[in-house]
Amino acid sequence: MMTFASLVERFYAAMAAWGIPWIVPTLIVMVIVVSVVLAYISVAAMFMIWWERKISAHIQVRYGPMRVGGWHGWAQSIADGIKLLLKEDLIPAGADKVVFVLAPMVVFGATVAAYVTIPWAPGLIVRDLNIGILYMVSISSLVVVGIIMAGWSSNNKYATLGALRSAAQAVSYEVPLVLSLLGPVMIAGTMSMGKLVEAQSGRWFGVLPGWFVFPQIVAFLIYFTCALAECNRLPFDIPEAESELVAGFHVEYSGMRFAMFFLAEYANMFVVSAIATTVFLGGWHGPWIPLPGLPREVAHGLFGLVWFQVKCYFLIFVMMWLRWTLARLRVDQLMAFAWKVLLPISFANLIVTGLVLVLGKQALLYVGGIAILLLAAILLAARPAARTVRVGERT
Amino acid sequence: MIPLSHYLILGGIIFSLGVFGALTRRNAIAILMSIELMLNGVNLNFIAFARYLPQTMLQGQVFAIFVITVAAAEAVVGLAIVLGLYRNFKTVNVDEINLMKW
Amino acid sequence: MPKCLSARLPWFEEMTPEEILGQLKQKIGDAITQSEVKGIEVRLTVKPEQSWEVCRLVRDIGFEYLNCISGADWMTHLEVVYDLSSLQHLNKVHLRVPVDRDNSVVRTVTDIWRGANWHERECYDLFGVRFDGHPDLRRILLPEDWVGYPLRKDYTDERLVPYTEYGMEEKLAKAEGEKAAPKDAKSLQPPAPAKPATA
Amino acid sequence: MAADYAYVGFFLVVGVLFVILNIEVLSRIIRPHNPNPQKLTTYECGEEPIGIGWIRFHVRYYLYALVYIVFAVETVFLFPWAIVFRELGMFAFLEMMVFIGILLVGLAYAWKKGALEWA
Amino acid sequence: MTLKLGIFYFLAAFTVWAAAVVVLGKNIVRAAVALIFGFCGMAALYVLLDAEFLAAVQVLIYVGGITILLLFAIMLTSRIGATTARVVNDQVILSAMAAVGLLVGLIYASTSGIPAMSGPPRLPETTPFLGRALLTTYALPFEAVSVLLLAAMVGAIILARKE
Amino acid sequence: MDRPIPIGTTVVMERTGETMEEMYVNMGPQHPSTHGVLRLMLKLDGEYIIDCIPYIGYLHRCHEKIGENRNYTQIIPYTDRLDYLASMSMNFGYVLAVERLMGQKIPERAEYMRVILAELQRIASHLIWLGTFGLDLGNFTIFMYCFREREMILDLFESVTGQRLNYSFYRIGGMPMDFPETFLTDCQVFLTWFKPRLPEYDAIMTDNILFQKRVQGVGISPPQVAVDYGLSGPMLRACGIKWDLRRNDPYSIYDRFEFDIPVFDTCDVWARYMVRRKEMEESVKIVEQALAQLPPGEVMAKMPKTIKPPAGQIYSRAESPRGEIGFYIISDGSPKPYRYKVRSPAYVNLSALPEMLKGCLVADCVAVLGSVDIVLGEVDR
Repeated sequence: MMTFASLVERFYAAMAAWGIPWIVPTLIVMVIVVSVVLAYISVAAMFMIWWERKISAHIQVRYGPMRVGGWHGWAQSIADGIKLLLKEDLIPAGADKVVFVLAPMVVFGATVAAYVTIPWAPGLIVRDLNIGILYMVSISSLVVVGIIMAGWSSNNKYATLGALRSAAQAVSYEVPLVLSLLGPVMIAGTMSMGKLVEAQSGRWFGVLPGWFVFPQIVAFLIYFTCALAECNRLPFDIPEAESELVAGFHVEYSGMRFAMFFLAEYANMFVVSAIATTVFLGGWHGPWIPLPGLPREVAHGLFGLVWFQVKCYFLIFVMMWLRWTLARLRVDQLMAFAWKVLLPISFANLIVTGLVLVLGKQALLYVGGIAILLLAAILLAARPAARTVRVGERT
Repeated sequence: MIPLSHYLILGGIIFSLGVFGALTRRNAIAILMSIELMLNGVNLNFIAFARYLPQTMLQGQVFAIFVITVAAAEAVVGLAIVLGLYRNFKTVNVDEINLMKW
Repeated sequence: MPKCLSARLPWFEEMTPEEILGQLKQKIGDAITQSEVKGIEVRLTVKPEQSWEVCRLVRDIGFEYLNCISGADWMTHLEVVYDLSSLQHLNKVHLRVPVDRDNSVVRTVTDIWRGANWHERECYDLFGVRFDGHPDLRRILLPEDWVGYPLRKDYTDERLVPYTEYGMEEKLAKAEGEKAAPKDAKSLQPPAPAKPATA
Repeated sequence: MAADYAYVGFFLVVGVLFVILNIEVLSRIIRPHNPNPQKLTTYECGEEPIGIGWIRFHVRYYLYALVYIVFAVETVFLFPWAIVFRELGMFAFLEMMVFIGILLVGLAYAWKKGALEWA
Repeated sequence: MTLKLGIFYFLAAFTVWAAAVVVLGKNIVRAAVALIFGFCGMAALYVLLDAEFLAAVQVLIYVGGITILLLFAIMLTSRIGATTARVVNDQVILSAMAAVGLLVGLIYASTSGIPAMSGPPRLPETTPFLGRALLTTYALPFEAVSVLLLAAMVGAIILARKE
Repeated sequence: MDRPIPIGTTVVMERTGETMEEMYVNMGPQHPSTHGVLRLMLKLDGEYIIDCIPYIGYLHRCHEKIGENRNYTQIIPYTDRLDYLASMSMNFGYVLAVERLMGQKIPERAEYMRVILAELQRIASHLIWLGTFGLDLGNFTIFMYCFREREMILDLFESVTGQRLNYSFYRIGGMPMDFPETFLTDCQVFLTWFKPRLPEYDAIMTDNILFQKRVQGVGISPPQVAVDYGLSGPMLRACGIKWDLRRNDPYSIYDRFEFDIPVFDTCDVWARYMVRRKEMEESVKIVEQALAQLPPGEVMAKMPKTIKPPAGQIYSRAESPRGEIGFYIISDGSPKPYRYKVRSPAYVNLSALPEMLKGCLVADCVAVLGSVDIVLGEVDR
């Protein structure tokens, strides 16, 4: 047994053998874990920033950063970080200073705390909380509070408008988000992230991987849409729409304070992708082969780690892709979409899932899922949609 | 094990603070906030009892859920009333609103 | 939504500029002090007191499109010039309203064309013509605290640098230099600009 | 159980400490600090701000939050239900359907009353 | 168990401090922000009492919902820029006496009226248990809650959208 | 017109009193989407715009005063700076005015050159408009796409004029020099590249449902209002009024080409978008025809050394990408104009902005402002 957990156990045992009180090794382990996670967040966020710039550039037939650090400007984010570190920090004279200073802490702290229960690989999870999913959802509502604090304390109209928009948007998309997560929870019968992943180990009809995305395709689409909104990504980035509100809630933040918001935003993107991966895309499941010279568990763990990252970054890539392809929605359309489209569909999904589960015919899940998908598509298409005048049509 | 009385006293302190706030604050929204504090103090007691009296089958927690629900409903309606008051009186300071006085 | 504007506007028969002028003279002849037809354009000079009536009449006989309101300073008097045209035919009306320099007031035409608003503000801003009845007569291009009306010919400003013809400065410097200190003149001269290449 | 949450608290604290370390310690040492009144004015597109930024807002924001709370409370009941409804069978399912149904009436009401409209 | 006790004292102090700011704070928005921290402290206390589900619910409903609603209402009604001279009414002394009297009574009751109890070292996972309880024993209140929520929503919409 | 225009929020305010306190927000001059240094003072009720007051003049450069102190040829470079995104069209309008004042005819080849350059300029100007419009609506990618094609047009212009932005290439009486030898093939290459790009823009903008939702029924200016304000160019044609000076008041040699005047009648941002989008196709058609017909010969008429138009006055108009660019010139027979006035399309179009914005959301503000297609150099002059 060479898994991560066993290593920790051994460490505890060794420390106990040395006669050191239990608190010391516990603290040491905690510090190590949190350092690793923080380092991961920082590096991943910086990577994502660079990656997004490269993706956007290549979508837009240009190269993006090419200078700093040699190969494709890989050090661009680091240079940006240093620049932000060196920037003067200004707090507007009219601002509520205490709340202004607290806001980035709330946002970043909540984001970091969300990493506690991300299942990276089999057995590799900081703490598998028994209310995992609910914990993730509730901790992310703290981020919204931080954003409101930032926007309000700036004493700036754009920031206040941005904060209000952000709050209204977050509360609107929270409900369908939670409802869409309920489907998999119902199938798996647990809220723990680790157990959710384990519940997806089987195979549907012996062919498809046992991921919940297949029976819960509707829920997955709803979740992903809502996740975009929760992260304030385009097309739902109205809280910080730069062409309307300049930068929204963080208009007055400069230097390192802004950098913290920026970092938290990207870290948050990873969190929502990790939730989607865990709940819908089978987490660390994926084909793996035992590596020669390595114990089975370790090989499985390594593959799991890689699979999890691959799925997460694929979702992040999709988010970036959407951002650089779509236009921004307007605030009223955004709200109408959440309440009048997503919410009814997610309720329908919930009810169908529950009915099928109670009847005990799992295969029907597919039928139900596809039926809802079709129904939603028909309803969407039949809505008194905007007249689409095609190019070439003359009036 | 932390003695049960610790939790009860803490709940009592928060409840009393809430009472004080509800009685003294002029702003109606602040009064609502104080009432939320009171409900929280009560919830703490419920949950503490649920923890220390397992033979009650977690009744305390079930009650706490209902209390939270009621608190949410109270906040929703209470704030709507405050908005209505504000619309009519242009203030949310309760001692300036003397509709029922004569 | 009307597909074509003609649904709203009185249909304007294709008329020659002469006929238009004749019609105008017939209806409001006493306001017109001077008239001329040049090509497709009817050029009128109108008494300032009756400019609004003429404008409305011209609008009503089909010139619904206000191209431009400009001012001009003729030293003896100011002039407000209305250029009007139609979206249905090619005829144009060129309306000139002479106004007094010192007490330049014209009745606004914003109630005839809402688009006149900014044109009149600009005219006020640069020429100081006041438009009676204008809803929002403020300076538009210049700062609110600007003094004077820059496009009047007698406008002076100590910041205004008099323009000299190309090469004039060198010529002057040369002339001065030859007179005063012929030796230093060359060092003072800026390097001669390269001649632009011509095709 | 509670020991698991020690990690949560620790992560929260460390997250906050990380922010403090970056902003108040690391950056403070190396960044310049020479504010002046011009710099410290609130940004309003290069003009003097008109009034304060803390302005009153529209009731429609409030209506969204209101409907949200009702549905958030509902999810509180949905999570325990989702975990156990299979062992309790059809009865629990129907029970929750009644619960959801009543709330959907509320949603329909809000929809009809225009609480979900922006205008 | 001193560590746990220490954490409890820390959380208790934090929560009481936040509650005091809520009650005594001059700036209403700061009071609301303090309320957020108070709710979070309360959630941590729930965790200490092995009620993780309720802690998460506390954060989700109170922090994510009710305080946002409160902040909206504050922004709708208050002139935050204008500093109000007085935040309390004329009955401060009386109310303080009442509150202190209540507190003394409550402390007396909690210390003397209740026998010393100690629960099991660890509660089982509470969520499924709560689910079972809600759907069987408490089925009627559970359904009543939906009616309550419906009534609250309808009433609030009517009140807020008076046109 | 699907979304009902919210009935005057001011009415609601009167009813509910102080609850909805309006707030004033400055948009601009330092704002990412005011396309320069325009300042809009928005009076908001929540997110709805009750009123909007534009403040202009931040870029005022005394264009007309300077014009009175320059001789006729010297004014040409100044006209470049009017609409710096369509310098060719500005040059064109100006030299046209002076030539009309003088009664001057210019050589055939020069006429064709003028049309080719002006239409390419129209494409370039619409491209930059399309890009920034996408940017306003949160779509960055279209911006880069449009700039790629615009760069190619600028390369063409550079090969002809040596300049990339302010060409000063038109002369009174013709053109200063002929096209370089490679121009015709380069231009053909560009056109063959450009034509398939338009469907690409459609894929990312026109056919995108999010984009359609953002622009349809927003910023409505009914035809009556449009004529009342004297809107021109695509703004007018988006109101269902088929009015294009190239066709309705033909100048230069526009009557020799086959092209359509795109007209849409929804009067909203969408219609303005579609008009400009279609106009690019029509401009391509014109350029193709002109290239095919291009006659050989001189490019400059015999002109006196000093240009002294006879005393008189003229209001001459031409169709710039933004609408009717008018030049009002009073000549007293001297080498300098006695009075020189520019009627710029963006100035007039912008004056209708408050009318279009009333009752819109803040987010619509940028869409509507974008659809007006202002260039501050021209507005402020």
